Amino acid sequence: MTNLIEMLKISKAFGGSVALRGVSLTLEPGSVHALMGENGAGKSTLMKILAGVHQPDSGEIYKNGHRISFANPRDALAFGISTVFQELSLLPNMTIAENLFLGREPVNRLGFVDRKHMRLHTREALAKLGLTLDPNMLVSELSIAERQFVEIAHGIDADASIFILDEPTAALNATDVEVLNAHIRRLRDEGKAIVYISHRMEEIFNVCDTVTVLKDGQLVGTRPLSEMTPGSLIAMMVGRELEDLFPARAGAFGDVALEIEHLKLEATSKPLSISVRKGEIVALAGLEGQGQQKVLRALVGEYSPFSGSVTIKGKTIRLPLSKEAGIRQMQASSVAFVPEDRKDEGLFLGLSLAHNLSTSLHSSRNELSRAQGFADVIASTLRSMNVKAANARMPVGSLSGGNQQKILLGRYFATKADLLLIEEPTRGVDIGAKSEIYKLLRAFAEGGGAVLVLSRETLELIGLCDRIYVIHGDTVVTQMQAAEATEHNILDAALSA
Amino acid sequence: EVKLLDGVTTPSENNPTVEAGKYKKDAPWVIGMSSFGVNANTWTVQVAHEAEAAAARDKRITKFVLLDAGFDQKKQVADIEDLIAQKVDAIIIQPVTSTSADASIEKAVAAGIPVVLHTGRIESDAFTTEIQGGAEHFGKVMGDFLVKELNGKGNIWVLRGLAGHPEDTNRYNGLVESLKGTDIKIAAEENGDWQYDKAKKVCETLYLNDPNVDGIWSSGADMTRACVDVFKQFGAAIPPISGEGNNGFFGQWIKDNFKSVSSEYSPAQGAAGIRAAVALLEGKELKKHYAYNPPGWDLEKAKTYYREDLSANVWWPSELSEDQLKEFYSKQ
Amino acid sequence: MGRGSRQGLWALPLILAVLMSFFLAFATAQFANSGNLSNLVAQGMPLMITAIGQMFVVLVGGLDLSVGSVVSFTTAILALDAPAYVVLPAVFILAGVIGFINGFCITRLKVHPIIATLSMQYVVLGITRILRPVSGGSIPEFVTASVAGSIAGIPMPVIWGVVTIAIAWKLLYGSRYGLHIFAIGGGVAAGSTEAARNFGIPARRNIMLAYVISALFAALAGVFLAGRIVSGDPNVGLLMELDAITAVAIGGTQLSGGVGSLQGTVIGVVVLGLLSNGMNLMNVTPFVQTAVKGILLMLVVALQSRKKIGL
Amino acid sequence: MSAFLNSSLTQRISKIPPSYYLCAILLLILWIARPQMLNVNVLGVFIRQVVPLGLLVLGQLLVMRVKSIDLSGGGVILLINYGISSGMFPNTSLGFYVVAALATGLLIGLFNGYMIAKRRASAVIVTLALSIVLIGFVQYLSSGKPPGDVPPIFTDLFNTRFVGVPSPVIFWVAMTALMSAFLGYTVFGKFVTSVGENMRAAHFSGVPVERTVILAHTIAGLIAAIAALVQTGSIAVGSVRVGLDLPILSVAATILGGVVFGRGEGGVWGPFFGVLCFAFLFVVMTMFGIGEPGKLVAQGLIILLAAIFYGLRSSDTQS
Ligand SMILES: Nc1ncnc2c1ncn2[C@@H]1O[C@H](COP(=O)(O)OP(=O)(O)OP(=O)(O)O)[C@@H](O)[C@H]1O
Ligand SMILES: Nc1ncnc2c1ncn2[C@@H]1O[C@H](COP(=O)(O)OP(=O)(O)OP(=O)(O)O)[C@@H](O)[C@H]1O
Ligand SMILES: [Mg+2]
Ligand SMILES: [Mg+2]
Repeated sequence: MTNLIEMLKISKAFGGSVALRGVSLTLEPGSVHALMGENGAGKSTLMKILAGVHQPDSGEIYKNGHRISFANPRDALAFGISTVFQELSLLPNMTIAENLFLGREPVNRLGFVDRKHMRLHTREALAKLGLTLDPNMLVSELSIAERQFVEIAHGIDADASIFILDEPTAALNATDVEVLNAHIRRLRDEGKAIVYISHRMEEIFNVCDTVTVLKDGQLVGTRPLSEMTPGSLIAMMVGRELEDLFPARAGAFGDVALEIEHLKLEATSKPLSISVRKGEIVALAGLEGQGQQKVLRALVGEYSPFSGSVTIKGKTIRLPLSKEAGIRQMQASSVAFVPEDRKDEGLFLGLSLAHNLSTSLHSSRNELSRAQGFADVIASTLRSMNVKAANARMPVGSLSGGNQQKILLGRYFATKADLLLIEEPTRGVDIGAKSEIYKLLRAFAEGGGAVLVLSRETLELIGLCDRIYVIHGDTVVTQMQAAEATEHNILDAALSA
Repeated sequence: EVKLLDGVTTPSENNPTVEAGKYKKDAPWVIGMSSFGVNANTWTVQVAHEAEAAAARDKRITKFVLLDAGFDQKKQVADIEDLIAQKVDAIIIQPVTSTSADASIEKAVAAGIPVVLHTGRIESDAFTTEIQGGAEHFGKVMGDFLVKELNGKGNIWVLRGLAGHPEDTNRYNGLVESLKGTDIKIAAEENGDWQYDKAKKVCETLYLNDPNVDGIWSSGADMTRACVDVFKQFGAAIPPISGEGNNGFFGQWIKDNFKSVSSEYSPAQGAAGIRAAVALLEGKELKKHYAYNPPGWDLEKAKTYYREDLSANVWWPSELSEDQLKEFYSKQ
Repeated sequence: MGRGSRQGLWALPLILAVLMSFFLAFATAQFANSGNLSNLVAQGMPLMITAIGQMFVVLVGGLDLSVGSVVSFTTAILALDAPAYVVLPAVFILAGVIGFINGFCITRLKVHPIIATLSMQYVVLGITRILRPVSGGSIPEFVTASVAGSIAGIPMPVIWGVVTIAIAWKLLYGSRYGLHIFAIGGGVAAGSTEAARNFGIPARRNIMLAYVISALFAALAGVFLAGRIVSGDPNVGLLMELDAITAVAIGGTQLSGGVGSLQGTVIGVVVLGLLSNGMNLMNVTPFVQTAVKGILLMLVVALQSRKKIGL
Repeated sequence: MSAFLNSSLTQRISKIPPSYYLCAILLLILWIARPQMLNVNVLGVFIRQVVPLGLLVLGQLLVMRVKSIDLSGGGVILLINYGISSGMFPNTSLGFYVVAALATGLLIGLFNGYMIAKRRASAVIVTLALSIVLIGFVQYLSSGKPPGDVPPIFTDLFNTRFVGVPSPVIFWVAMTALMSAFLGYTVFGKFVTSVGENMRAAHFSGVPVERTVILAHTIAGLIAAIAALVQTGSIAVGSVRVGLDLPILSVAATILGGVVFGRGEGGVWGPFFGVLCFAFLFVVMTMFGIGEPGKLVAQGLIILLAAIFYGLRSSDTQS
């Protein structure tokens, strides 16, 4: 059997920081190759080199023994390498169909873009992924999960022999992941080579054949997955066995910290009520787009519900809140909101870690007051979050995806809020860091804080939380103690509603 | 014989007659005027006021339409076309450039509307009659003054107006004319855009670069004031410098008593244009070309016009009534 | 909906243009007569052509401040003492070169569009003033004839307008290039040129082409203007770039890139044209015309409330 | 580690905005060609010429850092100049003029900010339109009463010197230092940086985005009013027209100084030197007797070359 692609002794440094040191990787047709490693291990960098985004400092890439190199993504694509990048990169002002065909639009004899063909094909491609979106919708109007799907559709729709999927499932829930896995298997069966990057252990074991582990930019090893167990894989990545992913739950809770009453998300939806007590971590679970996010965002004015009220530490506020002032109003009552979309809503990619970490501290103060350095807060956050970064002056955009997520969380932890509203606490975070974030959240609750969290990873919700509300059709259909919840009964509740 | 303005003469050569009665029309009349730029500077504002005042004085003119091209050729073409569309009885034009309005002037005349031109020549002769203060003459009056003061030799600075403006080029040509055959050299030549601030910048730079200068040819009053201020600021003697008929400059001239001449270029040309249009509509005989080449003013003449109680921005000579002068220009 | 929301807010200026037309038709006797209407087309044409070119650059998130100078430059070249078959191709070649240099400096040498095109504005204006210090010269017969008169009862300026719009329409909506223009602009507005390049779009080449298109359209406007003023003039295009940008923005095109439309740009030009023609016909004194223009502009943008804060 | 330090040093050097070395080169040319000119007295006079522009730039860079732009400076200057020179307010003191001018600037800036931040109108068009309205307003007023003389106190103040340096220059430097400190040491400065980088993210971290944009524009309006007072002092006479190119020049100087929409690598001093470049460029070209067309060509090429040099250097050190 010929090796489709060989990457030999690839090294790459950014400025002074080395991202890859002599990493080799062999991709075979008809197989799914998992690439694993902690945040900042160099997975994305390695794949960006294969995709023509970066040029290696040293090392070579061969296809069937012939040396190849790409000056830019277009060359790589033309060569048959299609990539779903980790950071969502669709163009917001273009429709789904246009995004799908960008760079390879069909034209008719007169040079006109064949929109009809694009539309039909797009509808098909989306249908294969189980989606019924209108191909003429602008991407800016899609939810983040829908965007991720379009991104995937774009990647796997290409006429390519090598597919790179860099954390494609970070914004997807379990059922969606299964749809994607079916596709990956189909591509594999067609003889394509697939690189699959994910921090979710179960996915790796579900679809992949081989795994390569990177650590600190160096190759740890490549093994067939049939020889591995989750435990041994984690040990290979982290260098030790991870005993407990989730910390122990709390026993007793304090007063009610957050009380949502008679919240009608839409004029026609059934009112819902939710309460969170001090010391408690409460989750909103459910299928994609059923209203969980609207509940959370209604609390900060980002979504305008039809009616309702919220009581925070005894103070009642009528909803909807103003979009402009909602966040600040909540901040003033020591409530922090962590948005899910770290690239667009979360981080200042071009600014330093220090700036990113300290913005919320600054924003609670008067404009004309003196700006503080917050050096100690920044240092302790970097330490407690275990951020892999050379120093606090480097731009956040140059961090790996997972480390970016840590910075985002760190910003809101630093505000000393006592109620956290979190969307996706561990999106794209490696398993070691996940465990640390869970511990931080639990410690926060134990210190008297309350947490309302939203996640697409059902296992995470079960393990992390105390209580779970299942949301369907813009209302709460049931609530359960996390200790008694299973993936099955949550899904059951969500579906049978 | 129609009297248009003091100092206006009729050149004898190549000067056809506009036959009597050709454009005769019964009153009331609507007269249109296309200005190259009403708000270009205080002089152009005054031209507009002089024209409006003259039109208001004649009760047979029921409507006077003043349009402003704002130094934009395209807009002037459009303005003239709009006036034709409104079927005005006569059009007065201050052309933005010597060619840009030609086509639309031809259109107006073809539509039977007489066209009076002033404060700017054009290359075509499609218009009906024109009153032109020779810009060359204006520049030459200033040039001759310098030649006389310097006894035909020395170094001068030249402060020009707006680059690319025909008025600037023609005034400059007048200077070149008077320098012919003398030993006067142009040591520096800069555009001050007829503006106080730009001219001041230029003069400061020139002075600091090389303060030795025997005379200054300045093509506008605000520039003269700026340059004189620069010399005063550096405590230097003010060399002979040319100026024009502006109240602010006159005040400075009288107070500091330096050597200067004032070229005359009356804003009342605005009124003269109205009088020419009226004469045509009355059916009087006019000449095609009227020249406005008055001699320069000396300090004594300036003193007779200078008005302490009025602001710097009145231009002399003016036909505005005492009331209007007070209304527009009274100090504080 | 689909493409609708990428086209910017052009419905409001359209309504405004219609209202203004009705108002003028009733309030003044001359507005609706054919003479005035064809004047209106001819008066607005140079601005329309330049604004359409400018729109391409704005859509990729740039700005072209050099178009006014290119217009003047074109009239100066046309007024050189040379036959039409020499000067006519020459103006387009030279404009192409100017656009190329703009685009090259911006995409390859990483110069900010405002700096690159402002510098170009100075350079081209300087060269124009050397070529033709004051207005004058004569324009080839062919050019003057092409803007005057009519063919089969259709006035020449109308034909110019239709042809220009058709070319722009084909470029923007009838080709891959047009789609890429929007894609690149969308990326730039969202913060990176790389976004479109990651899709394999030759972003920098396409941006460069937008500047070439802008310059070529400016040259076309210059040819039209030269035919109308029948001479070369170093100042004829002065400040035209600001009018062009204003027209583009009134038409709902966002200056941050990626959102806008051809019809919007044309409507923007119509609004500006109706404004100055209307005020002339209504005999609004020149001392308040400027203020009225400003207030109306302000009204248009105030009512076009967008999602984004900024340019 | 040392490699890292080295690279961060080269990176920092490559980020020096073009205005710094363009300024250095121009001074070098002056020093070679006219060494006698390089003294405080002479340079002070040259620098004083660009003080109004320099002040305007302080406001411009502020709004550009929140991804906006202010083209209304021309109108503000004209209106204030008219208000002072037309004699509309007889028998008033300097203090009255200053307060009235500042209030005017403040209101205009506030209006710009409101339209841009709250109404989400296009900044280019709003500020341009406002400038046109203001210019139109002055033209309307001047049809009833053309502008006249500026009270002599303005010119007198403008011409004062302090230890040999013209006071307007000292004032400008002080204002620049103040702005630099304001942006560097206050929470507002942090807000400006955040808003410029990513408005959504700023909003989600609790930065009052709209208020920041409004405040930036208000300050810019205030500064434009100050620029207007200085400009009025420098021309001593009323005017009905002011260069529309002043706001565009202020944008150019700001970019030359390393500040682009949303990013502020050049800080406040980069644009400061950008303005100095314009001053020295004019002096050098006048010195060499370059005519108006040549000046335009040279000015364009020099600015372009400086920007190209900068662009190439900073892209070398990337990736
Ligand atoms: N453009 C860049 N400039 C500077 N440093 C970079 C850049 N891109 C990546 N790095 C650095 O290279 C290292 C590897 O990053 P990479 O994105 O490959 O990690 P990763 O394995 O994909 O991590 P994650 O799982 O968090 O996505 C990190 O330390 C990161 O900071
Ligand atoms: N991220 C990058 N940073 C710097 N240079 C890059 C980058 N990506 C690609 N390049 C270089 O830029 C060149 C052109 O890139 P690209 O093809 O994306 O631009 P383009 O507009 O298509 O230009 P062309 O007309 O050359 O195709 C390539 O040769 C490549 O080496
Ligand atoms: Mg990664
Ligand atoms: Mg390429």
